[in-house]
Amino acid sequence: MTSGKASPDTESGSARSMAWGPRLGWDRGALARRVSGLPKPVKWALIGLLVVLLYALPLLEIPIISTPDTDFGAVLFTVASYVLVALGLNIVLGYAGLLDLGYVGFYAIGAYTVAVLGSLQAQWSWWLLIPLAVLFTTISGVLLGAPTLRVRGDYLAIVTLGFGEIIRLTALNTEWLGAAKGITGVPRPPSVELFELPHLQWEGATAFLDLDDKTTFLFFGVADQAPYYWLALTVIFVILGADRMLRLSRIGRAWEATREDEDAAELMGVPTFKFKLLAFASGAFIGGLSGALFASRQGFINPESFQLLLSILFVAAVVVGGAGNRWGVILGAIVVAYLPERFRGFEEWRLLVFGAALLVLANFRPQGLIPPRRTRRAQAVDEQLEALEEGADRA
Amino acid sequence: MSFLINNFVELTVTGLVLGAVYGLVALGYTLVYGVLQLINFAHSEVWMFGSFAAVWVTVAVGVAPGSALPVVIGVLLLALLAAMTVSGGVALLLERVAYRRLIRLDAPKLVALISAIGASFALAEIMGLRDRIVGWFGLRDDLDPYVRSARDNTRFRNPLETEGLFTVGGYTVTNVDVIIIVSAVVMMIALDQFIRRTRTGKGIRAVAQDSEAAALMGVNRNRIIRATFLVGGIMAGAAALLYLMRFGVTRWNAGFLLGVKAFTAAVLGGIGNVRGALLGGFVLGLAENYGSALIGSEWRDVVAFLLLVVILLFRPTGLLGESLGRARA
Amino acid sequence: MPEAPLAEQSAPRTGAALLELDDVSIQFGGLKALDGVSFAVREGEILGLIGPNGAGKTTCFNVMTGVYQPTSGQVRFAGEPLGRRKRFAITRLGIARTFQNIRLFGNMTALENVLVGADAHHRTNVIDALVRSPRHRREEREGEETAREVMRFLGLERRADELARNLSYGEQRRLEIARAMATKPRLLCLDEPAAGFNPAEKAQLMDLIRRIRDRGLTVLLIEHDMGLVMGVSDRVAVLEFGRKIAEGVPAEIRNDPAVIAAYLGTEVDEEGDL
Amino acid sequence: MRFSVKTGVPLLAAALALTACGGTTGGDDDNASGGGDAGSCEDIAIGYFGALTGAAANLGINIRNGVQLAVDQFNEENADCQVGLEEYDSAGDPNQATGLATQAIGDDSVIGIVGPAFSGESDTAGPIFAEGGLPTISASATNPALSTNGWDTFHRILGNDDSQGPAAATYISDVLQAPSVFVVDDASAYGAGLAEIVNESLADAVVGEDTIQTGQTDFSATITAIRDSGAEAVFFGGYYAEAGLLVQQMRGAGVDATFVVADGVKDPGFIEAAGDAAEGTIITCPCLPPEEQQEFFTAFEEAFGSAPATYSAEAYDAANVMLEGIKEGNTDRESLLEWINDYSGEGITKQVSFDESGEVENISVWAYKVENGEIVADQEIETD
Repeated sequence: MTSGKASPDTESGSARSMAWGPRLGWDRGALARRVSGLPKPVKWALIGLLVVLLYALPLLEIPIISTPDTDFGAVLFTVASYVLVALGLNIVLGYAGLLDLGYVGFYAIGAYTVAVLGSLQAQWSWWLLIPLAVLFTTISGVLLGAPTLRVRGDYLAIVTLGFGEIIRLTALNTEWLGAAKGITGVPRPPSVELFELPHLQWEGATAFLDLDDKTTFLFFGVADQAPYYWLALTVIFVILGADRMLRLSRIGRAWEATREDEDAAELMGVPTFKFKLLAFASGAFIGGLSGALFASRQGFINPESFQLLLSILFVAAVVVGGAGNRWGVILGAIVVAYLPERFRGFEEWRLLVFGAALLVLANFRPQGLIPPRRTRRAQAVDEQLEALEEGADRA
Repeated sequence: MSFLINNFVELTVTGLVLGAVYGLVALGYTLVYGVLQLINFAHSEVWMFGSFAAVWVTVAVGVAPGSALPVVIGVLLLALLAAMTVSGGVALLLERVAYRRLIRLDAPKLVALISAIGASFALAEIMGLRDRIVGWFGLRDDLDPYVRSARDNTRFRNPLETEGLFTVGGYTVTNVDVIIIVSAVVMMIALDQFIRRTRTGKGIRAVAQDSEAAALMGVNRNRIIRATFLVGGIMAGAAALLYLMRFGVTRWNAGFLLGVKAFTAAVLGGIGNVRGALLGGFVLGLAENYGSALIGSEWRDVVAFLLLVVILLFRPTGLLGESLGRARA
Repeated sequence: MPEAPLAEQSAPRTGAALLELDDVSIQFGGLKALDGVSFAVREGEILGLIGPNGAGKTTCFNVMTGVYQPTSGQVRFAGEPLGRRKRFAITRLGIARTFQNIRLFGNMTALENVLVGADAHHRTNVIDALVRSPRHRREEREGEETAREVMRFLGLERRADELARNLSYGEQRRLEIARAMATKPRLLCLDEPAAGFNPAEKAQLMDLIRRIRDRGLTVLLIEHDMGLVMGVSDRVAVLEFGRKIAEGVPAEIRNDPAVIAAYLGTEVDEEGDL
Repeated sequence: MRFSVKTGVPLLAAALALTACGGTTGGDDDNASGGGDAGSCEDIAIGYFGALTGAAANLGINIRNGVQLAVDQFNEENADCQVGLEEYDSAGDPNQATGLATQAIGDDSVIGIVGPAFSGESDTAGPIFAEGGLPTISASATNPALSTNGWDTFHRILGNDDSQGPAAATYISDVLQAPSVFVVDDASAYGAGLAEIVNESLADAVVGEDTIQTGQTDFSATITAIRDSGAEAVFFGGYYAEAGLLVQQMRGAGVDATFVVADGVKDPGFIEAAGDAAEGTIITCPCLPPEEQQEFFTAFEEAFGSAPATYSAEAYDAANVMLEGIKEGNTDRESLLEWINDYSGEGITKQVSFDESGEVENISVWAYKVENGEIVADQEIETD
């Protein structure tokens, strides 16, 4: 820990750190911290490269990470939608500390809004449906949260679990919502066909351009999954930015304080109920968005896509990755969504292996794959203090 | 509505039978929650293993229906013993593999939940793949009656034939109905007394109330935790046999839904409250039956969950409150 | 260096009543925790609230901060009844408190803990935060200035980026005070701030409490340690079994027969002034 | 993370450099097989698409085994033309089906698919197969709406619910002559659709209906309703798992109405779950009785150690339609699709030929009966 590293001139030390602007809520991934030592242009170039690489993944089809038994673009989209869900659930579970076992309910409401109003009962435009889906899920989050958030922690788990099941069963048993047959012809995002991008093909470690296998940018068709992935990835970046903004504000602090000690937070002037509701609504917002994207990629939804098991997988993604750390939950979502697709070779053993993996991860990485800043922050503080001391010495 | 009234007795009795099973499984959730404040997600698998133990015993003994009464009772007791042993054993295994390390590390509750979810998946899949697993050891054919159609329903060869005993309100109450309800109540009373009077039971209450203080008073917390899992497992084993007597069939993934319902029952009654578990089970069983009768079976789970939400809103700690630690147990 | 514990206290500053308890009773089941308690905390003073264990001191705090609703009677702050105001609303009104058993947000940094307090009067909403609106930036800047200033006042500035739970015991006590002060209260309620302190630390604490008062805050102090209470308080109120049995300047209280009776036989703290 | 950045960059750079020099030729080389010389059997496979894992694995495995048997027999007989079998395990999940279907159309060696097994996954995979021009023959998806989507690659080799439902209704009214029928469904697309048709066909004879959920194990409220209605026959639209429990609990509760179910229950698992309670159950199925397919029956049992179960025979037929086409030299998707559309031949389950929409013509629905723990043929049901 950092004891004994006090700077000699505290006045100027603190003044300086104020001048450096908000460094509150240190929340950078391990990678970013290593990168942060580099000069700024290099850093931006690296980040830019990483972003480009992420977008190019479905075209690159890199042998080791690409899925041999199923379409890589489709897997990437699934992973992306899990990442989105995990980011949303992280606000509820990681920041505000509310165990929501019915998160799939929001996912379902988002998907059903798009499907019912876009195909089954009306043919509204996709551009209208997405905001509507998000609006409906946010409202449903508030409606669910308002009565139930007064219920104590563990009870919330079972109440939300019930909510998720009620949503699914209602869809399953209501003719107007398509019942078990589901809904076909869900509107896809409008296409803007600009240009074609070829995929790579690999033989060993060398790559070739495969001119017969092209993705049209930006054509949201039936078979080519890459554009959907790009769309989801873009949404993820937007949500990541928003998540960061909220996290570094009064709102993020209020969530965290509420999770740490609700009574103390309330007595320090935090309207905890309001903030819990806000967390619930924000989580619902993102869950609904993810569901809406899922439905418009899929073109077809039925109640089976929204099983209780999915809620549990979502929670597993957040906790395995490290609840409270956005990079952690992203990694968790990748683990939960990608590994089973990558290792289809296990066939019927997949779930057994997955269960055992959860067990092992929980027991040997209880703080998550990328723990929420706590442990890492101590290091960061050390470095900061050193920097401050140097600065103070020079002054 | 008239349908509900006309068949009130039948719906009530069958609801109570279902509720008794929920209640016995709910005990496992409630005990572990009372002591550790953890949702033991894998408890449903404890029950499922017990149900298979009971099935296998009847397969091994191979008793035909309609045997003499002493034989029937003997086989049922044997099945009960097997189910309790296996369920208790799996519960202890679970404590060892999924919980002990995390409890020692004082890890967040959520992590223990994930650990239990992982254990639950693994246990269910092990049962669902048992034909493959015994295949590794070349025992596939030798064990065929036990591992056949591993991913399908497995029938319990019930040595006891269902017989009507007496008729009330147009419904003939069967021997199975009576056995299940009476056993559940008797076991609940026994458990209640166990927790109130025995040394271990008092230890469970002490740890539930204040685990640090209990440790200072010389209670071995780890031993008490193991005892809690064991007792919950034994109850689940009993529930497994009763379930089979009524519903006749088990399968590798049957635990999941039952577990969700039993956990709901535990919360309904007041989690951590032993009597509340049985009451919650009965209320849930009845609500499901009445609800189905009123608006159709497809809405029964919706009815069950709505009931839960409503009860929690008006009684935030369940019907009887949470009180494993308190003297009322 | 701090003054000696029993130095002359400054003369009572008799400002207007800031917080008034008017015949407040509160009942839990059959137990009357408070029974017709009335007293007032005057603007700018340090009022010590003492009494044997179970006398109802913390219950008193809880009534003032909205944790409990009084069964009968009224609590007024700056002349205004608290009524059924929520706890956070009372904090915003200007009452802040610390806790007998420290309740910091252990996994947040010291600075963030104090910022949560400073946020009590902030209005930044989701939109503000998302678009980094001028209000958001102003409030963040002001909040950090307030927080850093308060922490400097309490000697915590070097620990700002440390996790709260990693601070020493004494630092945690001070951080609680800092967090409460950041809510810009008019009345600061300290619930046994000296618990677990050695005499030197207690002396520092007395000095600190006076300095807090000198910043213009009114201080209500619950404390077991007689020496500290008598040494720092302008006035003292004494509770026993939920009833107020005495109120006055320390010298009066020290000689009050009822107070002596109440404390007779009970072990008075090591300073043993009575 | 750090590792992937450090090594990833040069790798990527190398890849781009390679593309720059060798791009076009590489592309040509690799896609030579796409055109396909008719008659060559090299690198050709048919696919099985459906669940092999998950809750619906059983039905899927039945189908896969049927296909497997057909392929194995074909390869044995045609040493010079070895056809592969690709498995696409969707776990019956429409979400997973999307990626698998896309993968399938991207794999040029796969020229035909037996599947998708279920109606739900067909809804997501169907348009993808249509886009890829990859012909499919489902051996089990019976939702009538599937053939109306305009996917020209879609075929199914069994009667849909529109043909089976009325047959079941006919059996109940004409053969059983039950004056009162209680209709139960399992809220699945298959079961609910079937029950609805039976409901409409029987009209006045229906004295009550109820919906259960798949995975449910306690049917007491439903059974109370059945007893209360006094129905003489119970029709259940759903799969064998729930059917076994339902009939067992019905008999346990003393309800002895005739239990009528459809092809989703024609599985040994039904008998296994229901035991003696299964006796007398009527199962309708648009499939010929096993006596008429004895050769297939023994071969299947030899290969997999168990009797063919639901849809195994249909899958076998579907695979054989494609394999015959391949033998005739239709070794690309386009010509195989044409072959299937024009096909007319004798399968083991029926006279196989497809109409415009891909539905099989000449559907015969048979009634089977459970006797002494065996599912035996009862009679052919004449409709219209």
